Amino acid sequence: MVNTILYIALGFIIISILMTLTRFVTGKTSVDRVIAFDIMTISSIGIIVIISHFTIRLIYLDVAIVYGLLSFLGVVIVAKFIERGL
Amino acid sequence: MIFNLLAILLGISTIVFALVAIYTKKLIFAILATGGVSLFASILYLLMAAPDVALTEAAIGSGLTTLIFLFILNKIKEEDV
Amino acid sequence: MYKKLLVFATIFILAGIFLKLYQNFDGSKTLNKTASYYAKNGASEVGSTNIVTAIVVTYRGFDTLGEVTILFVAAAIIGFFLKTNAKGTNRIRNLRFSSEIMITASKILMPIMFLIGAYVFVNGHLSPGGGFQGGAIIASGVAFFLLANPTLSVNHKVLSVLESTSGLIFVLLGIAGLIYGGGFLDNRVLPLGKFGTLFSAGIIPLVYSFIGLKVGAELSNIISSLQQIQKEE
Amino acid sequence: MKILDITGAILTLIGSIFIFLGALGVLRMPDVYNRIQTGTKASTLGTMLTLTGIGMIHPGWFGKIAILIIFIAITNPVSSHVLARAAHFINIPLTSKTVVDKLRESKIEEMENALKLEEEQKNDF
Repeated sequence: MVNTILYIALGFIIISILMTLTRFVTGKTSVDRVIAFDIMTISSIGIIVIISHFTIRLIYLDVAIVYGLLSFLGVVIVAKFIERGL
Repeated sequence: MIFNLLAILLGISTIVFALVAIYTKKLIFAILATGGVSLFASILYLLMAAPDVALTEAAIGSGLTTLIFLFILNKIKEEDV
Repeated sequence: MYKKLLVFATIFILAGIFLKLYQNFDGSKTLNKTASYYAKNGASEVGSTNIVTAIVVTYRGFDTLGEVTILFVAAAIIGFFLKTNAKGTNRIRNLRFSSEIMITASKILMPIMFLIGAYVFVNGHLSPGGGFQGGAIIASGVAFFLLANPTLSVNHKVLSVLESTSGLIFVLLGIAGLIYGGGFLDNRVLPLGKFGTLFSAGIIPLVYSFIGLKVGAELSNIISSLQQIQKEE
Repeated sequence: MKILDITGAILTLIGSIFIFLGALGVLRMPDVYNRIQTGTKASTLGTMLTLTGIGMIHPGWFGKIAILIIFIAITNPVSSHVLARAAHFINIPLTSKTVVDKLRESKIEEMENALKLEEEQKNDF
């Protein structure tokens, strides 16, 4: 019961990652692609947590913590590069 | 079964990112796409039960390499955002 | 047209190869001789929960010394080529300053990043990660602070003193293993302790802490010298 | 125990639906600023709900999950704010249905004030 619901949730997150991937490939302006990348990183944290539920291991959450802390730096530095504030 | 499907989709996404990094005209998108390759490769390593490699890929490949590449790109290129 | 077909064919061939690779993965049955030795005796000999750390720091510790040396040489070469003037960085042109939200967030997030980096390299024998990853996280914190406040700069003398001191202590710990233990970088200088707690596995937490400090100092040196020369010209 | 598990699973499902809606907004919205707003807000809420659901299923993990939720709540709005500011500074056009744009008004005011200040200084000398 619980696992079935979590499989459906995993499917939703995968579909959203594929949709943002389309936006990344066919972005109109430069900010569009950065936004798609940002949402992709946030969704991948959800995937990591659900994987760590299925293979019952607490230490996988360390990877998610490091990811959540460092992945936004890429977005911030690209934004600073675009507005010439680097 | 669903993890096989997840691995296939993530692998295809990784390859799409790598192709974007090769074929795009602007260097800044190539750098972003390299970060994306690291992102999905990190999840794939996690799926194959290698959290050490996944942590290294997340910290160095996705965080620090993007920073250093963009600092250098900002240094060598003044015009054309 | 043919080019696009070729691209799609490449994607599918690579996906097939990857699928084979993924399906052949079998963690439990196909250990070779060396790996089975490590899996069998690593916990009792070294006392580290994370076998990867035991291999990197103790069994193959000399290679780690070489990696740290390579990183040091790279940082030294970058610092040599990007040497800033003694006058400092007075002229700033066309630099758009950060917003208030970003400056406040950098003041909040930089200590958190330092803390997570320290957590990763102190817990290197219990959880994934270690000195190199922790050093990269610390350098990312420094980079974020420099990104939010572009006019500030890092004191290079403090960084170089920190880096050379921790490298020296790393080598001295290795020589202590040569004297008191069974060889270079042997971890039985300190008692092994209780398996799975923080103060266990001999000198592995100490060695990883100094590697983390050294790597963090080197990478933040690289980042600050890359960022400083930007404002100067 | 059983009820907690099922509640956590349903929370996870709701969170994943929010992430899906955020991705849909990124595909469908007419404007860069609308895309930023929809995508980051919805996916932040979705990820936080997903993490809370998994924390309900495994109650022993709640420390690390709380740390993760705090990090996402700090970092994600900052990145979207910086990105929207950069997009406004390089003059990406707004959609035609826009009603109010306070940042542009404040920029125009600043420029007028600077011009006035220059003229006053000229008059002084």
